Amino acid sequence: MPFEWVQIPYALLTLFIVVNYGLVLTALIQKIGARVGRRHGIRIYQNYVDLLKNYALRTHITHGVMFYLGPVFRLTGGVGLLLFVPTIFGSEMFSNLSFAGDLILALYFVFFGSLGMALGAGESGHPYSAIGVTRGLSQVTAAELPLALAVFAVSLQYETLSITEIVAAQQGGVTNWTLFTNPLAVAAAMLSFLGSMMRPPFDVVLAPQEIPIGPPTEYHSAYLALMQTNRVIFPVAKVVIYMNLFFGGATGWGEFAVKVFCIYMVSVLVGVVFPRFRVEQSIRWFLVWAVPIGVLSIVIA
Amino acid sequence: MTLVTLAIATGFALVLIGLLGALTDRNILRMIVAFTIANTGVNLVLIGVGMLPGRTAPILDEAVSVAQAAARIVDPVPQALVLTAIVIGLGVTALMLAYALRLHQTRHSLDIRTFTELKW
Amino acid sequence: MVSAIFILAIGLGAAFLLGLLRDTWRGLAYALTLAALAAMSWIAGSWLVALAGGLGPVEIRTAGFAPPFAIALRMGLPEAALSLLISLTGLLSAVYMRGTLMRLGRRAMAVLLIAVMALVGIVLTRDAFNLFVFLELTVIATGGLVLLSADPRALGAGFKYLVVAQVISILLLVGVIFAYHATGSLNIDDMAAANLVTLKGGAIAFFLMFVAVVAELKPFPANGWALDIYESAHPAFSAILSAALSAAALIAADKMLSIGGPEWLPVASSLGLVSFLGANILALAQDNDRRLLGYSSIGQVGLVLVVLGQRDILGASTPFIAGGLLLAHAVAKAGFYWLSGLVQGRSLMDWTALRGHPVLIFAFVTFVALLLGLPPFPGFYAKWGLVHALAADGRYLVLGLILLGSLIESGYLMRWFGYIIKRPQVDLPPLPSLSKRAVVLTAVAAGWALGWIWGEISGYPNLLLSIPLLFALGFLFIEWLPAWVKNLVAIAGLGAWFWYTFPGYDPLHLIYAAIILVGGAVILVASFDAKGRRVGFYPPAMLMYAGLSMLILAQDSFAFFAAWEYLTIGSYFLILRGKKSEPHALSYILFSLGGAFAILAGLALGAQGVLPFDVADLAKAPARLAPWIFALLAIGFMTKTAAIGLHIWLPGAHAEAETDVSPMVSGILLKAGLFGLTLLLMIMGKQSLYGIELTYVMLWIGALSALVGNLLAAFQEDAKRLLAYSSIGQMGYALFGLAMMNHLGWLMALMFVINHYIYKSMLFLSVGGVAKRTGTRDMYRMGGLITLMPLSFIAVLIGIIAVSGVPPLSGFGGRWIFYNAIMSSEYRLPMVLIFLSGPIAFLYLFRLIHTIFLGQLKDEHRKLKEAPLWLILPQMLYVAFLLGFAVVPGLALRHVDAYISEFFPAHALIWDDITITSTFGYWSPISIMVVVGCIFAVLFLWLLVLNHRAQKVKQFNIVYSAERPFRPETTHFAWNFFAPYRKALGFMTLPLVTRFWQAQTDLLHSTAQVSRRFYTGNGQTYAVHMLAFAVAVYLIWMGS
Amino acid sequence: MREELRKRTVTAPDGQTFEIEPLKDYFCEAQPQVQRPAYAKIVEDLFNWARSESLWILGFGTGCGAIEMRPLMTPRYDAYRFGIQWRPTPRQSNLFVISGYLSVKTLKRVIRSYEQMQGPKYVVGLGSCTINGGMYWDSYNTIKQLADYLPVDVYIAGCMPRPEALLAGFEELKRIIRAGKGEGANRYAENFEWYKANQKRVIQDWDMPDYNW
Repeated sequence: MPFEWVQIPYALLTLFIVVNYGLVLTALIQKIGARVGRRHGIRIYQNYVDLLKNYALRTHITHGVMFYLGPVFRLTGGVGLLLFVPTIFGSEMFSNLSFAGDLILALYFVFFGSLGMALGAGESGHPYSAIGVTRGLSQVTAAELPLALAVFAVSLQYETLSITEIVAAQQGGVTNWTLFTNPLAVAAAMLSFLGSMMRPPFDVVLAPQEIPIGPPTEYHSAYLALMQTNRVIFPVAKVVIYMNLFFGGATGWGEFAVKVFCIYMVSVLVGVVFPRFRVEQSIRWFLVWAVPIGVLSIVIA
Repeated sequence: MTLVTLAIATGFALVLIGLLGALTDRNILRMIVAFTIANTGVNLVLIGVGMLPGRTAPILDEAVSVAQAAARIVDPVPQALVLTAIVIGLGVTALMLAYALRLHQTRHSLDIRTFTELKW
Repeated sequence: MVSAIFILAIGLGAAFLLGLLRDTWRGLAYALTLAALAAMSWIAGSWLVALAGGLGPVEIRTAGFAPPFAIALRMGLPEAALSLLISLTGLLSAVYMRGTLMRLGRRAMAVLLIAVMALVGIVLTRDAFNLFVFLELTVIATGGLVLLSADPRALGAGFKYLVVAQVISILLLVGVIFAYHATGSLNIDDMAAANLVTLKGGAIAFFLMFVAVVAELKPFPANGWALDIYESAHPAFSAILSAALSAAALIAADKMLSIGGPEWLPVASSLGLVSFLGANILALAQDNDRRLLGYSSIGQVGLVLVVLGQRDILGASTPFIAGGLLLAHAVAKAGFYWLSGLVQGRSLMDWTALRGHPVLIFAFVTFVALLLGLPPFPGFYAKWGLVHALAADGRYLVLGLILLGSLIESGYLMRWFGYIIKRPQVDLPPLPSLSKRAVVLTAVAAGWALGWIWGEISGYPNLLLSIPLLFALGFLFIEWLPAWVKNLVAIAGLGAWFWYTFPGYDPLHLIYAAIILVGGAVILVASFDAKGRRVGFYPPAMLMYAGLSMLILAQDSFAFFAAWEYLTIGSYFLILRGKKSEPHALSYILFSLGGAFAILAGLALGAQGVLPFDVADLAKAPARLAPWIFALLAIGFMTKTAAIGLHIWLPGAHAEAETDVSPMVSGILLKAGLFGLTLLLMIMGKQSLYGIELTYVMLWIGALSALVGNLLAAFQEDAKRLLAYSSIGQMGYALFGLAMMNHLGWLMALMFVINHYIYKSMLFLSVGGVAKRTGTRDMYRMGGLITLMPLSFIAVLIGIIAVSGVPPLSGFGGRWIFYNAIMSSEYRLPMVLIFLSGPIAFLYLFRLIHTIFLGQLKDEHRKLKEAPLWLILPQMLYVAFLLGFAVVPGLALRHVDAYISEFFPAHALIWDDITITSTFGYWSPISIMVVVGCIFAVLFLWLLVLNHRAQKVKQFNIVYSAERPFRPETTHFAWNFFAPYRKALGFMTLPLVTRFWQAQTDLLHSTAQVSRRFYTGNGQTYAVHMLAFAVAVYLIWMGS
Repeated sequence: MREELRKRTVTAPDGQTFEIEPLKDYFCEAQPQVQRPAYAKIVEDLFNWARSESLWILGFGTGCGAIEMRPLMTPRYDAYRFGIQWRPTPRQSNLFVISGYLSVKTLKRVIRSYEQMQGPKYVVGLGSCTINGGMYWDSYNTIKQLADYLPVDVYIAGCMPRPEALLAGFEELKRIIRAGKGEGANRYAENFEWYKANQKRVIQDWDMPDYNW
């Protein structure tokens, strides 16, 4: 796919849509969570207000260069992840910058933001930040494994690593979705999905009691605002990958919104019912329950 | 039993006695004596092996002329060997005795078990 | 030409003449002794020259009669060589013992002359009884010479020796007479011609003679008496005993075997093997230097006996092989004993006195190399020939035991060397005597000369004459120059060699050549940081580079293996230079030599006796053997890449090495193993053993290495150990890629080769620089160094991004190729481990950068400076290269890609202008870089606009639950960084492999400790051993 | 002063020795600056609205009144509806609720936490104790008037004030912020000496920098 300049405004448009969708979506999800606790929860536009407030803070501190750059890394990771993946199937406009690389690029770019963020948090010198990072990294090693296996199974199934081609192969009816053609891989991937969404039972990284919210403990104002922006983009970008790989992708923004919401809801539904795991428990959980399914999926594929 | 067999058997008996003595007696001097006994036994065996019954010693003199030598004398080689062996045995025995003397001078003991500071 | 009998006559005559001199004319007596010995040497030498020039062996008939009527002597090539060896050893020992001889007077000199004469007599005589006489003369002379020692314990030892000698002489004499009785001749050749062993009573007669002569070899275990002498005698006499007497006894044994015929060869082999193994094992438990050397002598003699016993397959090459081993042993052992006379203490640790005397250390190294059969010494050629003959004939057990014994031998010798270099130095300097040193150096010169001679007559290109080796050896002569001059020479040499050999490389070899030579030169830039002369650094370093550069040029198996040995030895000395590296260097050299032996065995199996053997001909190995060859070679190479199970040497060796050595041994040396594996897989392809595909096994090994290496790295507190463990993981990846046996797997492995060189060299340099400044390698003692050492931080940052494979740096390319590669692989299960180990890399990488550079700065580090310029400079080069390689990986890779297509045509990549396309996916490095760069820049500017006035705060200005930190140490979260991870997966880091190898060495050591009790020190017990040995040989013989 | 805050001599790895003064070397000594509204009025109004609708309370219960905060999170009162959330770190909070009596010992921690919050930031005094000491008016270790030590924006009277009262107080605070009068951080900076003098008068063991960044 050759590069044309017009792709840049298109990509920015995708970004704009996803940011807004994500802001509303996360608020909605929080409201749903509140409803489970019989509360009303935050207002649907609360995320906008918080973001604006954080951008509007008047004083800031910095602990050093990496501290300063951490949120930049973080958001670059989110935006990049979003833009390296085609959002809408069959749309030249919303295939974004996927000419730069395939599925593997997307999977590895996930770590870009985490790494930068971890470094920034590290330079703050706050022990809680480092503890949070070690917990996150520890958990992710086990949580990513089923996803890697599932992705391998799926790319073996479709004999391609190109996301567009994987989505193309799932067109023509719900039964063509990977969900139905390769349920084991999807099962493994969805278990992994739970681990990567920072929701219970896998959110010990942010455990407010022990280590006040972990890595971002020292972040505030615009730093925090950048990270909040990432908080709304990143899960959506991640869900987009799941959607493309396993749930037939999206051919329009409507389908996109619905599918992303539904997939996102999986982690919410699990999260509101289950209590939190400790790190070693979650590692064992992934290795014992999720990985075998993934292994089965690649053996069968 | 011929004389030869007897000589050889006696020789081996002496060797065994000598070795037994050398290996069981703790006294260095008695060990040396035992070895001379064994050496004597070996020499006897040597002689016995070279012995041809009814023949005379391999010395060419009036009694045995050069012409008759091949028929009259026993095999001269073992005899020569015995002579050499005796000389060498003497040398070794002398050396061992010298050692025994020095050992006794330095350690005031002739018990072989006392000289075990070098081991392992 | 002077008749050879004059050697004997001169010795005997001079001894008599000495008796006529006045006791006070000691100077004259000494001069006479030296003159006699010199004359004997000269005669032997002139014979040697003549015989080597093509003259046939000469029979000397004493008294003018042919045997059996008179004693016959023979002067052939082996006899001449050994006579020369014996008389020269005598001469040099006489020089060495000048003080002792002058003190004791002419009698001692006469005894020395008699001893040498008798030994030459043993060599020359062809008469069984004459042999007995010379042996007895040797015994008597030995009995006398033992008393030269100042050690009072020698007295007891001498007596024990005499006791046993009596037993031997009884056996021999009885044997001789019955042999004579059976054959009617005392001549050895006549006995052989008469087929003694087939005659009535002849077999038992031969048995007695054989046992007696073999007993003179001091075979294990009937040798307690000999060891006591070795331990207590004057070192110069021990030198004679070990070098000359062993040589004489061996040739006597050879004569016996010529009588015994092929039936007795297996017996000789078994006795030799038992001696070789047993003595070497027992040597492990020794702490007295001379006793250890004695054990080693016994082992070496056993080895030569094995060679004699293998005469049926060695045929005409027997003298070359046996001679190589024997002469190497004799020169080395004589040298060692002479050296031991310079050392004042008797424990192995007392040899630390040699430290600070580079010439003596060099002598020690030469002797060790001679003994171990390292190139370019004769033992190397000999072992090469021996192993090939054994392998060609299917004598695998003998082969295996010999290699095992050699490994054990290298174990205690290398351990000893480690003590000398690293243990606290004793306060007993070596004796200053010039003449003694001159004698030692003569032995050194003789060793190198033998190396040259054996190279000349080996039929191979002389190893000593290869340019890289000479270049490396040349550094020995410029050791007095300052380090920076030598460094310049070294860099220039590497560059010039690359320039010179450049046209000959194909793309694959070019990658390795560039890493070794250009990469090596870049790392050497860091060596400019060293001050002073840095004695002992450049010769081994350049030896390693010489080995590496010869390895990639090697065509035939001999050159390949010799190069492999060079790089192993060079790197060993290099690693040993580290402060606390002694145990690690030892385990490194042991694993490496073990691996090298596996390679040797594999090559020998492949060659099937056809020499010289082109490595590429391994492809034609017979199907029956091919998988075994493959397995042996693979194990050998995997030892170098530290695959799991064989990895325990690596962490210590790499971590304890010096700052600029770590990148050399990690970034470059590990590639030797990969190069070997690449060649192996390229030549031999897939092999199956018992239905199991070996490449599949390697796939699992690679995956396990990746997993365990990464996991262990995450749990290290020591920064350099962390990097070392990470190397194990990285090499696991590369092994995995190669073992996939498809196009992209190989491309990935080669990309790893490049990448690993760059980032591991860079990380080792930056971590080394930090360690240099902070004075520790424990990461939890560091922290917050980012502002003080920004350049080091940048290097580490770029390094960890590259290692982890996060876009946009070049590590991602490796991951991308990896995913494409596994898509076309038939195997899936091992991938699970690789998938798991990938993210674990993040654990140790984050730990590395966080605990060193981020977090809390410590009190004592507040005034640290950036790492030295010379360490930073290469790092910045690497950073630039990594960025460049990330944008245009095609520059290096597309040629390799095309080259690999020759072997694996399927799934080649398509290199469009900016996009790289595979069968499955695509990847555009430039686009990624640009996109990521733009997004990052925009967001950074946005943040700058908003937060440009941020207040810079200090390190304790953190929210701390309304309290504040007390000390940086208690605030820096670093120690036991991944505690929960240890809880979850710590069971996978149990040191099972270490325990396994520990158990092996413990077993050997306890065997040695238990069996040495067998030598009670009682002379009678030793005599009983002797008799029991005779009975055992009898039983072996009956059994065989 | 505590042991670890005193000057100490350390030896660097290269052998050189130097002195460390923890209060200077480990803590930023900069003084707080007055930060005036910098943008056009309409923008500032928008910002003020956002600030008022996004009150992030520091989760630091300083006295018994903290018990009255918890019901705010429950379905019965659900303060989240009004844009009120709790944050565990002062860096991200902009509202400090001093919940009831404030002992001198706690005051020290309160000051530190307050100064670590980023402006604009607000203080709400909860309960009578923060107004005049309440039942602890003659206690030896409890402060009497919170406003002497921190710039209080709103007091909520009562002992204890019920959650409804709290909500009402927050609404009042919102009104103040929207009106552009929630400038407590600037008042603190302007009258920094006065506040510090008051604080140091009651805190005998003052062992921290004047301003805790």
